[in-house]
Amino acid sequence: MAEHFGLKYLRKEVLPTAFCPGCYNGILMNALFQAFMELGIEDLKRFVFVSGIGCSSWIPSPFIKADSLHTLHGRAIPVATGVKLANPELNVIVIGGDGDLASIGGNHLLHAARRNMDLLVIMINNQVYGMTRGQAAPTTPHGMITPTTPYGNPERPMDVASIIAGTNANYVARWCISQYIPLKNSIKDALSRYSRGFRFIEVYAPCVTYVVRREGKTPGEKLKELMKKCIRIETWKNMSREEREKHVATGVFKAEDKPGFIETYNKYIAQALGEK
Amino acid sequence: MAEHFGLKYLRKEVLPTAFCPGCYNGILMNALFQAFMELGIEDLKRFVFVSGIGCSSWIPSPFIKADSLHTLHGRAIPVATGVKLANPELNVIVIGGDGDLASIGGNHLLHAARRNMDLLVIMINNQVYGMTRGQAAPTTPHGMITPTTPYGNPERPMDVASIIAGTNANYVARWCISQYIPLKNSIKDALSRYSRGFRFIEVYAPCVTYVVRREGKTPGEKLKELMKKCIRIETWKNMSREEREKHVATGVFKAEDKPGFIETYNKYIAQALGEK
Amino acid sequence: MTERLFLSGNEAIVYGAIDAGCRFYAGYPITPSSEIMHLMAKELPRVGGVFIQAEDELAAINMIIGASWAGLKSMTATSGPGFSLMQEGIGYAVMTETPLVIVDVMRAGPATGQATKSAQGDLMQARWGRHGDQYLVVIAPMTPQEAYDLIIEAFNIAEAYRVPVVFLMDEFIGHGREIVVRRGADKLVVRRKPSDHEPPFGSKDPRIPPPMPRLGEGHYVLVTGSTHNEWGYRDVHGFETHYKLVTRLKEKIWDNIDKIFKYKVYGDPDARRIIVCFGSTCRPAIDAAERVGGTKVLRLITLWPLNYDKLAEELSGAGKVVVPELNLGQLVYDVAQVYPRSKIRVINKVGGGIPIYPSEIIKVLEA
Amino acid sequence: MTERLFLSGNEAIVYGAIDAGCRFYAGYPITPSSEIMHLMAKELPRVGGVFIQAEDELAAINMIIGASWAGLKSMTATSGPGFSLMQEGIGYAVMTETPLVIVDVMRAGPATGQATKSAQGDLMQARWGRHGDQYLVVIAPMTPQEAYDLIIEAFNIAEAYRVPVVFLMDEFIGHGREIVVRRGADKLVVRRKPSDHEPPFGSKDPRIPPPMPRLGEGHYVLVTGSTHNEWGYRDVHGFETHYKLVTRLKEKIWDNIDKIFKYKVYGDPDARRIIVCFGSTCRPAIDAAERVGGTKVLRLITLWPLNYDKLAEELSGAGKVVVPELNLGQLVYDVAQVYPRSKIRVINKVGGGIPIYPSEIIKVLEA
Amino acid sequence: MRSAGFLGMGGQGIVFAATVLGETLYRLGYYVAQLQNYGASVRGGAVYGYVVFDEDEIVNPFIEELEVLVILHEQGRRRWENIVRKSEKIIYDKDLVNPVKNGIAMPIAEEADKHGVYRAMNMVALGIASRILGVKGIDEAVDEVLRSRKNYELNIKAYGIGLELAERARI
Amino acid sequence: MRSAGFLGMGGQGIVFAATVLGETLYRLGYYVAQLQNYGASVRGGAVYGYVVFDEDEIVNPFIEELEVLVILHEQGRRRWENIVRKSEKIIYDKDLVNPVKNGIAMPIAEEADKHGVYRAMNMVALGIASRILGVKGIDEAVDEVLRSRKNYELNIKAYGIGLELAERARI
Amino acid sequence: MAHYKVFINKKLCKGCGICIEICPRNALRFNGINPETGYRNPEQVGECIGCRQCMWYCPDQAIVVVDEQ
Amino acid sequence: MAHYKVFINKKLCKGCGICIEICPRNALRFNGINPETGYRNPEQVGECIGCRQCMWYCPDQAIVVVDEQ
Ligand SMILES: Cc1ncc(C[n+]2csc(CCOP(=O)(O)OP(=O)(O)O)c2C)c(N)n1
Ligand SMILES: Cc1ncc(C[n+]2csc(CCOP(=O)(O)OP(=O)(O)O)c2C)c(N)n1
Ligand code: SF4
Ligand code: SF4
Ligand code: SF4
Ligand code: SF4
Repeated sequence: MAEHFGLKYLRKEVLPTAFCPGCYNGILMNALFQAFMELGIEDLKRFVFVSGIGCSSWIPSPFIKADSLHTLHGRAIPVATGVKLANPELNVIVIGGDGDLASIGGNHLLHAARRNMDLLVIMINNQVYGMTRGQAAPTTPHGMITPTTPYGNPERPMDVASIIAGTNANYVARWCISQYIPLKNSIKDALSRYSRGFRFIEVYAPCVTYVVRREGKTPGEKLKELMKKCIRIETWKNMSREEREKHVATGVFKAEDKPGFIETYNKYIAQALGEK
Repeated sequence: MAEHFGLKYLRKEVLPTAFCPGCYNGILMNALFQAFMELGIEDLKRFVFVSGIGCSSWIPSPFIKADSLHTLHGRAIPVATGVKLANPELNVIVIGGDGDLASIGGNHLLHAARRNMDLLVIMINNQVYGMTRGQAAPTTPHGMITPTTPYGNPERPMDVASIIAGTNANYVARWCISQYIPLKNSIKDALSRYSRGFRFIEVYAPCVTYVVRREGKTPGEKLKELMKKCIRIETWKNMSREEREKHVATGVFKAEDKPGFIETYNKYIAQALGEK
Repeated sequence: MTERLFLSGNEAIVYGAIDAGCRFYAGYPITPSSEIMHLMAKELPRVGGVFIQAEDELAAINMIIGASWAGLKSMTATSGPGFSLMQEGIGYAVMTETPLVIVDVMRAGPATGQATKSAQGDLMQARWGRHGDQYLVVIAPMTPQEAYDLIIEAFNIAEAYRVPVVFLMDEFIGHGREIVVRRGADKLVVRRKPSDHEPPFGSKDPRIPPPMPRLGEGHYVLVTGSTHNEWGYRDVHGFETHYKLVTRLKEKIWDNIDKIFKYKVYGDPDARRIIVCFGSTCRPAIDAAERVGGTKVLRLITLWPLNYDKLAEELSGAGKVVVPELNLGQLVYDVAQVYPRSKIRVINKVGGGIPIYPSEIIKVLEA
Repeated sequence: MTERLFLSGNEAIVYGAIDAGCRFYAGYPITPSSEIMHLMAKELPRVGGVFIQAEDELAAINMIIGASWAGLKSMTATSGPGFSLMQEGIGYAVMTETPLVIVDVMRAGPATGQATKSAQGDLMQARWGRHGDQYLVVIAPMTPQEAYDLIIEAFNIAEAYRVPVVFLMDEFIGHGREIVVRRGADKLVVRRKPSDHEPPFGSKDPRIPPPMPRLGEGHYVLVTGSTHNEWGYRDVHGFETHYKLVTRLKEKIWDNIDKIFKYKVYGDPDARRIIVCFGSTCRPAIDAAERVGGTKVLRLITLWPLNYDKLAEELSGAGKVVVPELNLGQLVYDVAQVYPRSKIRVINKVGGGIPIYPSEIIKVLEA
Repeated sequence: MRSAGFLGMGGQGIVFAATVLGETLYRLGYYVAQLQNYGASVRGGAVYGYVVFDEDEIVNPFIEELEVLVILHEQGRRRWENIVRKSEKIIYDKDLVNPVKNGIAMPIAEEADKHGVYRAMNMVALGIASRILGVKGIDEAVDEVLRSRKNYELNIKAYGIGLELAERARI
Repeated sequence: MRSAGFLGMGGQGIVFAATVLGETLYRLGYYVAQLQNYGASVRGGAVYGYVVFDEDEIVNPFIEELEVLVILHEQGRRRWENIVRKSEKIIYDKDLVNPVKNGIAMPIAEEADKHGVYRAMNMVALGIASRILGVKGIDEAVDEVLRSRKNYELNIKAYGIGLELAERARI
Repeated sequence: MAHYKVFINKKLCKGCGICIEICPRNALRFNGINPETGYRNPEQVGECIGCRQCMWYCPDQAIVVVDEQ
Repeated sequence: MAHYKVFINKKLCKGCGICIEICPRNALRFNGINPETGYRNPEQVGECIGCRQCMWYCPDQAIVVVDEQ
């Protein structure tokens, strides 16, 4: 029987994954693996995956067959930074949740982006803290009821991709999990055309257990709903405020190819010490 | 002899301040005090100042005659949040450095802004870590030499005001220390017309000891230079990239008067529990 | 208002805290403490209190510090990883004499370890986890009922001595459900505010904690984590100011040890075979002692400050001392202060959320 | 390559670290450790190493963890407040067996305290500052020369045992300048990489630390702070996996205590009057002992793991034991493990950057 | 002191069954302690939940043998072999659990599936345990507790199936 | 073991004086230890810096009495009274320091100002200390050290004034 | 004309039903409980046009669509 | 016509010179070292037009400009 294209990048002995049935994390994995495949990457020996704590952080660890560092909650980016600086030859990819990367880890995200650190960061925005059972995240919609917002979430969600686009980062995009092809292509771009500096892809993928099912929907129904709800940012920008709130703006927010931190750092050192 | 308008807001017994001769922190103090005076604030009994660690964090503590919490490095905003939530009647003002508020404390700044927490935050961007002797801060210009960037700063500075303007914060402005009147008026606005939600004022004021004097300039010379260098954002936007780099964009980046966190939180609770 | 409820230790803490007057909670979700946060989010607004979910534990601990100064009894709850992140803030609370209650529902560490599995590995950290010379109070319950009763006590100690209190609870107790009588507080310590001439950070008698101003009431209080004199003025140079401050901060706890330190004896009080324990290992120990007889159980409620004299007294003449712990040996360091190391029998077990069973204790008792 | 230099302890650390093969530094400025950072920023690029200023200490400790796995010997330096923030990361390094060196240049705490003033208040924190059952190595130099020599040793221990080593240095030593002979390393421990069939997180003999793969070389290594088996696979349920892991992590240190634990005796080795000390208090102690005679100085170099048997041996038959510390009493807890509490004479002094003078020790010796 | 417990895997509702039993006995006026052991987060893993109860205060709820133990999945059995070995009356699902020495196999999942309450297999188990415990008034109390929770109809139906299974087997 | 030190306030360059003296003696082949005590950050506060040196290794550099002590500011004197009380030869600025028992007042600031090296008052103090110590080759070594630092002209001039002051006072 | 076949890996499938709902041709349907995993598995019941949506959106890498031409 | 006088608080002045440099009329000048503080202090030497720049920009609250009309 034919084998799924993703399996060669996976540790088969630990499958199926530990995610809930229908969890969209697995779809991101498909897109990621298809990007690898289309880029002709045979194995992931020269890739290092770094993640924090949360459901999404389990994607690489232990499932992806590559070196992976499953770090502390919120600290994937500094660990990844250390890895990349110590061996710039490696492809370093961070995968994590919105809680992990934007709440407790928000500062590292901001500063890595500012530094244009040579990393690809994929953030799964599932609107809640999945692993700890559905509490509000910084991405939780205003008014939503969760275990920590029993009367409705008084906070407004964070537009992480926009904020990162406002820094010195090279590449910023947001996609819905329902936009498989553009998501996959975006990952490809972030590994090929834009292969240096800070690259950030936000993946909008509501937690199946603590968002989708609580809304009374099946993962398949929600996926179809998302196909309508997620639109291109250009379209979104021309909408009324009301209409905007009902949609998710997706697309490439920024795509530059400036030298990343490492090149710049080396350049300054070469300038100063080169003469020696 | 007539008394300086600021003295009534100061603890005279601890003057002069501990700042270096010429340190621009003292100019911000004047602007702040003049704003108080013009708002008819007689004393600061109902004000609480919260600061972290750094030279700028010493402004309120112990100099301003008010309740003040001189907290840990980077943690002024959460402490201020606790104060404000516990007693919403108090005016809570955070004063701190760029290192304190945007480097180690960057995450709290981001999230307080996202929550539109009812605080006024004044950040002194002095381009370095003054208190620890001039190391690079996240605001240090690209290429600048400091003790931690002996070969030139490989990072790019963070445009803190712009980033905060990209969140749910109500009021965001940036002024140069050389723009005394607009700075003073902006503080007034942030305490009167815009008195709720998150208000953020960045004050561009290079460290006299570790930036200005290292450039071989006197504090007075630099001040005059800044009067030319700091321009309104509207003007700045119409400049070429090259020209932009030579100037500092100042002005009000955002001014809204949405309900702050506290009102929203209370509204949700009243809605849910009101009927009881 | 006595009510008989069926509650987990985590839930009991919420009701105990509210009955102790807690009106502010800031926290960040973490297993196995999250239920405290969930219930607080629901219950606090009903009693006029305020709840906030912080962006991380650094924010949480610092938010409750702010709220405490603004006049509300405040707490947070977390588990190991979050507790580690809170250490700097706890040290600041010690230095500024900020009453707080910090609940640490212990899970198996180090690092992420096993998030749902009970352990007692944070004992030493609760005492020593932060830099510098700092002293606080550590209390450990043994049942959900005690979670309720002792959290009230924790708030009283925090307020009476102006000190953060760490409430160290095994996951077993946090998640285990039992009958809890919500009996209300016997007494509640009311925060003493200073008169104009009373310094907020000093007192002549170090045993008497200074009164605590409330922000916004014209005290013009200077709160700082730097070395400060009794009025809060910073002195980052002087030996005297520093030494006086830190010794007072220690003495206000240690010189009140008779009032703060609590323990209980179970089994045969005259037995020479003694089990020393705290938290969830106590009940199997008591069970074991009852089953085999001739055994005394010395159960520590207060884990810090620790009255070594009392401990020595209780262990004097002991024939065999057994120290069961859900860790690799921490309480044993206390016992070894007063009883020869070589004669202590330890039971160390941790992982998988498996308790120490009475049979295991009996085996060691009878070995 | 021997060079005779006039260096502060902070500077000596940089040259020692570089001579030990350190090629990665991440840090955040903090008094009184910043000079280490400054010199690293300058020197590392000259030897092909990498320096980065992190956004905070949480980032710093985690960056060096990443760099260590990528194959570089890595370190950071900080002081109390930053050290408190690093605790969670240090626990992760213990759990993942990541070789690191963390320098803590101690200043007077708690909290912000007195940033430029020497102290020894972080001793217990260095050992116990993080949650769960975790064991690492703590070393303290007494002179700038030792800062150089022992930092090399610290890297060797870190690499040999795959463990973070905390280098606990008093500000006096960090800022004090003295002659330092840059003599190079006698031996450098080279990280052992595993063969394909060797697990990276386990070994049959717990005394033998497992080999460490380097990222990017096809080991497909799974590094996790959760409980894991010898191949790095997470097991957040099983008792056996957890217990085996944490006991091995303890035993690889404690069962090698004979190799790791170091101390030195000065003065009269047969004297019954004994001073026990570490760090900057040792030189006044030795001075005092020489002046009055009939005194032995027991000076601990390794502060953790601590060989209590050796300590007991050295103190057996002691008439008077004096423990001088620049804190309110921490080392004394160790001494009390092996020597009656009531007979220990302590000298506790902290604040203002004032050392303990020989005269003060003599007074207690002769009292 | 009496006791009953459940073993299974994540998703089977083991903890819920124990909680309902605990609350039931609490309503009946007993001193009760209910303990559990489950995995974090994402799905799967062995789960264990049990209850001890007595007319007097409970000295120690940490016990190694249960009076009644119902096993719903092999994962649970394997991880808690010690408890299984020492417990008194052991019921296990005939399809989902390998044969247990001295235990009684029952078609728990099968019956649940047959009656369209597969999701509430845990309540079938609870019914079995209830019947074996034979505490006075337990069925009414369980009914009351289940009414206060979601999915009452489903759960009470499954509970009834459990009662019946136990009766049929005459344990 | 010999020693010399400086007391003053932040901004006076006390630590620099001690460092230069330390490095000088190191270049002359002595075992040297140089210690200091200063404030963090922003300005002001008492500052203390001293050097001990010997032909043998230094057992203990933490000492309470100095052979030579030059005091440049009252703040320093007050905070380190213990040291002042016990030291041997004490020189202090006649304007900036209150009279010190057994000390010798000198017009250090005055002379520095007069010669336009007010900023380098610390080097005047160093000159005085050097002369009193009377170590062979010290002036040449100081010169060498100062050449490797900023503001050589200013500093060496001030140093010379110190030498002269000391000689004039014949200490 | 192309003829596509949808293979389901029953070891990996968790029965979430996404494939069934996403298929534009309603080519898949559940087929009883898999006793090994306790999950229901889909099976192909209709014509597949090879759009591969089920394969992309199956979160468990459990689907392969094969062109059997 | 208005007549302004600039007062310098010599206890607070740290001699940074900002006022001297900022004054559009060059009305201020340094005047020797203040023995109490060790700093040089400015004094008014020319006509002041009352723009108050020196007052605003003096970081030490050391200047008061008084309208002596
Ligand atoms: C320091 C610390 N705080 C809290 C936790 C508990 N915790 C584990 S995962 C998580 C949040 C997970 O949310 P997210 O990152 O959004 O990932 P998801 O599970 O939603 O994919 C939290 C709070 C922890 N492990 N460490
Ligand atoms: C946790 C911690 N890390 C580091 C420090 C040391 N520290 C004190 S102030 C400071 C930076 C000050 O810079 P900034 O906030 O920009 O204020 P400035 O002094 O420039 O006004 C640092 C790093 C500290 N006190 N605490
Ligand atoms: S809890 Fe949510 S995010 Fe986590 S595995 Fe389940 S569906 Fe996925
Ligand atoms: S170091 Fe810079 S910021 Fe700090 S007081 Fe001096 S001039 Fe001001
Ligand atoms: S999408 Fe995948 S896991 Fe879900 S039912 Fe279909 S084959 Fe099974
Ligand atoms: S600006 Fe102020 S501090 Fe500066 S010289 Fe003028 S009066 Fe003095």
